[in-house]
Amino acid sequence: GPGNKPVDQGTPNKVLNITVGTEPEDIDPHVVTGVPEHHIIVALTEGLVAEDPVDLHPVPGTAETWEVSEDGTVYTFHLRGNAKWTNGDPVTADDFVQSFKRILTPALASKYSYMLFVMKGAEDYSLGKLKDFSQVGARAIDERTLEITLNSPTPYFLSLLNHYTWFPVHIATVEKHGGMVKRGSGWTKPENFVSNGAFKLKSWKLGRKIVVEKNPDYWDAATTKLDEIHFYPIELETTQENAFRGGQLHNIYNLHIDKIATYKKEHPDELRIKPHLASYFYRFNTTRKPCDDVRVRKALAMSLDRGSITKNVTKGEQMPALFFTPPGVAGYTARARIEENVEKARQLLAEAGYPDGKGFPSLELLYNTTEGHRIIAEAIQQMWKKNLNINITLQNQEWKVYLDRQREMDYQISRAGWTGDYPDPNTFLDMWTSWSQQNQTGWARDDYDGLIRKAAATQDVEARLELFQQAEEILMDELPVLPIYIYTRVYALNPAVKNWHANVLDHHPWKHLDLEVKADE
Amino acid sequence: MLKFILRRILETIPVLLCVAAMTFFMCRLAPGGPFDEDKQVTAEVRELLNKQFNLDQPLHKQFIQYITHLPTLQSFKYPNRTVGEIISQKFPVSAKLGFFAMCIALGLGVLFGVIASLRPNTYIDYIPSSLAMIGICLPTFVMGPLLMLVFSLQLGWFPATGWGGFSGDQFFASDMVLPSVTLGFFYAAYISRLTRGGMLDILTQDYIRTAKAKGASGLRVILKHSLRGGLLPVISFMGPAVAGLIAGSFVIETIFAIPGLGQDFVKSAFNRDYTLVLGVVMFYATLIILLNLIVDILQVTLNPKLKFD
Amino acid sequence: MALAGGVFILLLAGLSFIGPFFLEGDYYTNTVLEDKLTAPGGEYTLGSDHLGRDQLGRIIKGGQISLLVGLVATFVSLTIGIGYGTISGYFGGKIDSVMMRLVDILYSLPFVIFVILLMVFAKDLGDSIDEWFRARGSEFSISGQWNMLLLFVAIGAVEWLTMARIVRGQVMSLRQQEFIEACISLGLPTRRILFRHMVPNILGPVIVYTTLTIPAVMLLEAFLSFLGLGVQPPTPSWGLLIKDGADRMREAWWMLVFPGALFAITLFSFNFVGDGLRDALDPKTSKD
Amino acid sequence: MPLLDVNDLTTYFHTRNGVVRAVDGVSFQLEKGETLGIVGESGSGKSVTCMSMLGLIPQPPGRIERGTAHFDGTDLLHCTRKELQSIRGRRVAMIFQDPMTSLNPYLRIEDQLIEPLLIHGLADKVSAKKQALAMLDAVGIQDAASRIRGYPHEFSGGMRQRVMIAMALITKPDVLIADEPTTALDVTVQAQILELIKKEQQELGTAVILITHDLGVVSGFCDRINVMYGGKIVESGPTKEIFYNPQHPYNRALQNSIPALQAKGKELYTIPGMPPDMSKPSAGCSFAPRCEHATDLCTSEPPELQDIGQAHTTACLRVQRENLKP
Amino acid sequence: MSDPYLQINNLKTHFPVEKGILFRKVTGTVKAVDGVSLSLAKGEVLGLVGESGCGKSTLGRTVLQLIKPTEGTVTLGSRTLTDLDGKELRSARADFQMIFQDPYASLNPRMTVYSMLAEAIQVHRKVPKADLAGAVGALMEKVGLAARFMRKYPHEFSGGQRQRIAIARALAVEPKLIIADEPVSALDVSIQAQILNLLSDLTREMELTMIFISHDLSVVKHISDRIAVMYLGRIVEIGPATEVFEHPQHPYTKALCSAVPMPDPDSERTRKRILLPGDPPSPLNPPSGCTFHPRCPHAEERCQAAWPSFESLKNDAHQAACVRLAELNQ
Ligand SMILES: Nc1ncnc2c1ncn2[C@@H]1O[C@H](COP(=O)(O)OP(=O)(O)OP(=O)(O)O)[C@@H](O)[C@H]1O
Ligand SMILES: Nc1ncnc2c1ncn2[C@@H]1O[C@H](COP(=O)(O)OP(=O)(O)OP(=O)(O)O)[C@@H](O)[C@H]1O
Ligand SMILES: [Mg+2]
Ligand SMILES: [Mg+2]
Repeated sequence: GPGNKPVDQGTPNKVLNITVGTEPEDIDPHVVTGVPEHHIIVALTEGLVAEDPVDLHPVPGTAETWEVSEDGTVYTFHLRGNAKWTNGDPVTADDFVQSFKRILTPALASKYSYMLFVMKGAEDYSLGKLKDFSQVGARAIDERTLEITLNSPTPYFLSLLNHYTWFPVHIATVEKHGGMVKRGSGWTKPENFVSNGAFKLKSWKLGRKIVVEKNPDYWDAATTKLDEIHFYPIELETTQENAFRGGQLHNIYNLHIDKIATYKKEHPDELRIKPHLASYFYRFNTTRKPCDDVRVRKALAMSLDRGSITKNVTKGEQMPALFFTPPGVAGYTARARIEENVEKARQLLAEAGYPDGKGFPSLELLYNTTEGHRIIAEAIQQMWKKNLNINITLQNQEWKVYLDRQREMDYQISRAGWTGDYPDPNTFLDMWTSWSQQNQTGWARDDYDGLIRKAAATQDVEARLELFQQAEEILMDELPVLPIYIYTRVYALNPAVKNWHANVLDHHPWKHLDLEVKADE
Repeated sequence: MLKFILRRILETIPVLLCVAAMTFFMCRLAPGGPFDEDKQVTAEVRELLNKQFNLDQPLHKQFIQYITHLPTLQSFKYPNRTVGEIISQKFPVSAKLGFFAMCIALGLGVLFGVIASLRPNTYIDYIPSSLAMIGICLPTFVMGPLLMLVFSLQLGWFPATGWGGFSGDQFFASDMVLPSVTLGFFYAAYISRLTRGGMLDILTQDYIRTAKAKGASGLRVILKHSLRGGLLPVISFMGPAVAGLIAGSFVIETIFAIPGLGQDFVKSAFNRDYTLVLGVVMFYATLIILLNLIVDILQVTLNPKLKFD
Repeated sequence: MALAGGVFILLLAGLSFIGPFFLEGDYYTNTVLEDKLTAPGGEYTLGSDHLGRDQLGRIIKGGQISLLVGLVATFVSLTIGIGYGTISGYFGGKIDSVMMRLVDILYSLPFVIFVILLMVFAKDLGDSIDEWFRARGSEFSISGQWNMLLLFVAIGAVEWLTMARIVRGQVMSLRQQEFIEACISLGLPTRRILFRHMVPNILGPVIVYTTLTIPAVMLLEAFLSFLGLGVQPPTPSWGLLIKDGADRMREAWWMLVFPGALFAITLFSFNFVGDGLRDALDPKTSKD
Repeated sequence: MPLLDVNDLTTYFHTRNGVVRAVDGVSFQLEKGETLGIVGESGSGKSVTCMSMLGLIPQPPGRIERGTAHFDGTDLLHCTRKELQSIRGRRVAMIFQDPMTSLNPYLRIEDQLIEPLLIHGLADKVSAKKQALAMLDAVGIQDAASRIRGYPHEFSGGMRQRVMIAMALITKPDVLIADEPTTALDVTVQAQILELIKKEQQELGTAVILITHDLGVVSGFCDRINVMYGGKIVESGPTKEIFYNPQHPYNRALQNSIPALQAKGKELYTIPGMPPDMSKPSAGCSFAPRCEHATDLCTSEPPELQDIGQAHTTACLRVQRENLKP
Repeated sequence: MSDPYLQINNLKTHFPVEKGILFRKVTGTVKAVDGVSLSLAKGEVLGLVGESGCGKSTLGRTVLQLIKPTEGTVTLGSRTLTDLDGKELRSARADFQMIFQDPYASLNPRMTVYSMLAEAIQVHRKVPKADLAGAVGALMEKVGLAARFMRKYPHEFSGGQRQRIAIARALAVEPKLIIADEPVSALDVSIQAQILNLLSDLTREMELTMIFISHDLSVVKHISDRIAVMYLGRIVEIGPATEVFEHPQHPYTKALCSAVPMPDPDSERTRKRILLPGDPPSPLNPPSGCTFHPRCPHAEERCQAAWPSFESLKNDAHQAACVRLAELNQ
């Protein structure tokens, strides 16, 4: 009967059944890198600050209050007295310092340690150049006071603190199970795990589900509404949808694009389409023919009908991207615009030596094995054929091969996407600097590098954003990348889930969520 | 027979070593590594990671370490689990799914195959043969969602996903039905065709006539006299099939979100999870060898004419 | 039935391989995004797909690919499987042991990695071949066909294994027959005994299994193409079309039903043809 | 009333290449306790005649076109399947031509031996096993108690043949049909087996139909003989009549070609020509093309079996009408 | 017999036997052929008779090297077949052929008569394609089959016809030695007669040497020059055909001859048979001494002691292995 379904049972019992896509690799915040891991870690662990459920602005977390120095480089956090680990230990300033030390220790080889590089000395320490951790800008003044010194004023620093790399771990537990620098030592297993968040880990059955339950000792336990959250690893969109429809899940993490129309019609109360801090684009290999020619890149970029792609192909109310950075991030919307103009594109192509596509060299578009990427590539392939009379071939590659080829610059055009780590244009624009690992286009400009460097040292908000505007203008003029659209998150949610607010980072602090049985049921 | 088994087990060792070596080096030849993600890490971090996971050592040393410590090695992708842990948690699920599916496949396949063989090239043949073919005509990735649509979404009889009920540890739960049926139907098609062929060969044998001459009823002729011989081709197909069922149910496991080993078989390779790949492959190889051995033994026991050579 | 099956396959092959000559060059790629997911009837006889491409055209093109892959790859695996299985079963003893253990090894190797390696190294190889021709001023380029070739290699490489086992089993029981002894006593070369006397006598089960291999191969093609080995978009194959259709079965039934039905009918036809072939090749049954 | 009365039995095989008239209007009777021999050319329909009576021909392609076979009041050709099953094996048992392939290679001898008893509910498992053992002993298999657990392939051809015989006799049937039961055996074993059948026959009054090529065997064993050619009985009569007073030219030719009766080193007598093509119906006598006495009459008018005295019937028109003498 | 063409010297063929299900071990050997010596002159026909399972077929197969002998040598003309290696053996096979016991099993069901015979013709000599059909036709006619049946498959022939195909195939390579393993036992007498005629014609015309294996003594008598009687892997009596058949000396041969049914109702019903008690002993553990002694009506104590040597009474060519030979044949 219907009463047996997890959702029908869960809703009155305050048990949320949810999927976040794949199985998390681990829940050690200093080791993991993914989004599913994020969702589970933030339920279990709390950093210095927390997020407001509506607009994600930093609100007190483990730190009750904090002060910022005049020049914006020194933050002093005052930890609350009733912040406790699940084993009863108080959360201390030293826990944070030790945690920072752990993630920066070279032997741990944390992939995301760079998130802490805004902190003084952090980068050097992580590279082994600095041996003495006391030189790093994190200091426990006393048990409840933590001082963090930054390299330069960083306006988004408090938001950054909500990234799990900044989260504390229970040092004694980590030490007990294999030590500070051993990955996967087993300390994250349910029987060992110690955390400080609104929920605690109840069970973790590999491939089946992770269950977290309300932590009664959490300082803000009164706010926590849910008793349990069950995280299911369900990867396939269609399967998620079936589980949702079949009353097994409260959400669909990703809704298949061809279902959007159906949901709009039949289940508008469940469908959610929300802007997302992420950009979908193609990289050009600027060291290889024909994309080494800026005219070719421009022609390719100008001859697309992005509106048609978002309307007919991706269908999720994505924004056609005529610039790179998603608009409205920290008050920034790019001035620069790509002009969609087929006539001009043809002209540019002719100038580059390929009038009406004649003599255009073979051009291969590399993408990784995913249906969505394939469809978009197919549509774009046809647009270029129609508008520029050029034939490109599509090359589908397995994920790791694709990454490898991109890194080795063994491609001509390559599909890519970028999700911001924190709500600031910097997370989108610093990737095109010459020193960035994420560049991978062979493109480098001194003036661009200079603007980004300068912005990092600028404390004035307006001036800083202006620097970013100039940088993006260069980027859109040179086009080492071809922006296609700004992502939206398209998913579905059971209307019984309350306090779920849309935001560009897709963060939904769990302690605020609630389940409500509809009155008429 | 004991000698035969012992010899086969001895033969297994070089085979497994070969599999291990080839898998290991194939993995290492493949581009990309376990730490590649779309946020690229710096060369320094990569080096540190290699060190953390012993990837900086000479290959032969790594190989020796891998094959001597395989079950206790960490997975690259899921660092808080060892290879042994992952296999021991997930294999029982796959095994059970495979078992149910095989029961269905054998039941349907043999039934349809036998019926079809009774009156070859008539409607009594065509209809069950066609029914049995459904499992191939509708690939699992069509059949699975289709069954889900009808039986869980429309009729609400079975849950759409999961394995072992809500808590995941029930011995039998209604969520096991659809995946088992989907997987079973696929193999039922093969089994019914092979059964039909085998039975056609047997039913024209003289000793079937002898059985009839004794006054045996039609059912008795089939059950007692024909099936044993008629199923021999099915038996030799069972070795790879059962192994395939247990480890190769990747698609079904993905569609129904079942926490089985089939997914790891494919995904560990995609993830370049060197240790897990090797673990799963070695496990699978052992399984295949074991199953083939069982099939060989079964064939000899079922067919008194054969001897263990 | 066998005849009907054969006629259907011929018709299908005709439609897939000759039909395109009467169609416009872009019959399977022409993308009209606004017409996406149009129901059958009207401008699109069998409806349009999610990119607004004509489903009929795509099924025709897909048929080309799938039939080609199905037949060629099956043939490859058939050839290897029969050869290998016959030798292993006939000689028995140590040779058989070694050969069968080799099959066990190949069974166990991770297919995905094999495919990835094949793709990576073969691409380099293909590029160097093209390079070689270009260096000699030739326009010849094999990269176009290269991917298909690899597909055959990859599919052939896995599918022959089971075939070899089945053949071996049959040969082992056949080896005891007196007519094989008669061949030996005639002094026939072993090769001839194997391929002229053994092979025709094991065709029954081999044909049954072959007709089952064809659909398996067609679906494997879809999987491999999805991984990047084999046909590349926008070229369709039935496997890919069915996969696309399966994801949208509630939104666009025609995307599943038409290719799916064609796939199913083709399978049935192959099976009927297989049965017929088996009867025709068996001089005993061919007479009744 | 005879125990078995076969009338106009006609069995055709409908093959793609035409209709094979394997048995074409065969009639004969069998009394209780009698031994009937059937001899004739290879392919003349001896086996098919007997199998048709028990409904054991493969259908398709075979079909019983017409005729009746009354056994103790039941028409075997038209009774229900149930009735037939209850008669097969219990009241009419058959020993097949080829002992190598007629035993199920997958079952133990024991299981196959006791099966007729179990099927017909004549004994429970334990006593059936006892009977099987006794029977195996009776057919002269030494060490029966241990051999009974074996599989057919562990038995020699002669032993298998004896197992077949034991299996047929175990239910003490009223009629035993033995289709070349001794072909694969050497003469000493053959003698043993014939002796055994005779003994059973005397004890139980079993009627026996014996098909064989060995005219020596029929001459010593049978009361009456049917000679078949081309799907028909061409001559029938008491053993002595058939041997000492052969009438039909085929029968005469047959007698002449027995090697034992011919001088060594001489060319053996053979029947010229080829066996008839059974798929082409002949207007007259099917032996006519090979018959040295054939006339135009023989090729145009089909002969019927007619009594020529001494319970001896023959189907040669010239014998019937012209009293042709050898 | 100054110039023996085929010489078989103390030939032994033993098969290991394994027993048990779990613990298989060699529990003994089947001594199928256990020390057979024979020699045949060119053009001679030797009849080989004996109980079923006594090793006749095995002897034939071993002589033709289809089974490797455990011991002993076979010399054909100037070649010692047992010493040849694979390749030499294969080319030597043109000289000796076998006609197999079972005409159903020994023909490939999926090959037409033409392709089977054409293949056989071509193994050891080159015949131009164009002449092949003619050669096959001639061959078929030689064995009494109409050439127009060339394109048919084995199952379309009657047993007798198939046997002839098998004979034709054996003759195709123009062998000098043929071993015919019960070529007529499944056939009716008229066809039997045809084949016997055919074989004796062929031996005469082609100077074939032949070993003719059969159960049927009257047939053997008819065709052979000499007859050898086998019992449990050994020859117990050998001599000229009529001699052995009409005056058997060994007790086993006597029993055998007495059991031959006569196609004559009167004499057959009155004839006295020597019925042998018991079953043929298993070749697995044959009785000691003269292996026939457990069933021999004349056995004495000393029969169990050792295998008796061959002796002859009147005629040197007629030998038998029995210790009481002289006593019994007075
Ligand atoms: N299954 C069948 N299909 C077609 N024809 C058949 C079949 N069985 C028998 N026949 C034909 O029926 C005829 C009679 O066969 P039958 O077996 O009765 O001969 P027979 O007298 O027993 O010969 P033999 O002495 O060789 O055993 C033959 O011509 C044979 O070819
Ligand atoms: N490959 C083998 N393995 C084991 N034993 C065998 C093998 N071949 C034959 N034998 C045994 O050797 C003995 C002689 O067999 P063979 O076939 O030579 O007898 P035969 O005289 O030809 O009998 P038949 O007259 O029945 O044809 C038999 O006991 C048989 O079981
Ligand atoms: Mg017969
Ligand atoms: Mg023999």
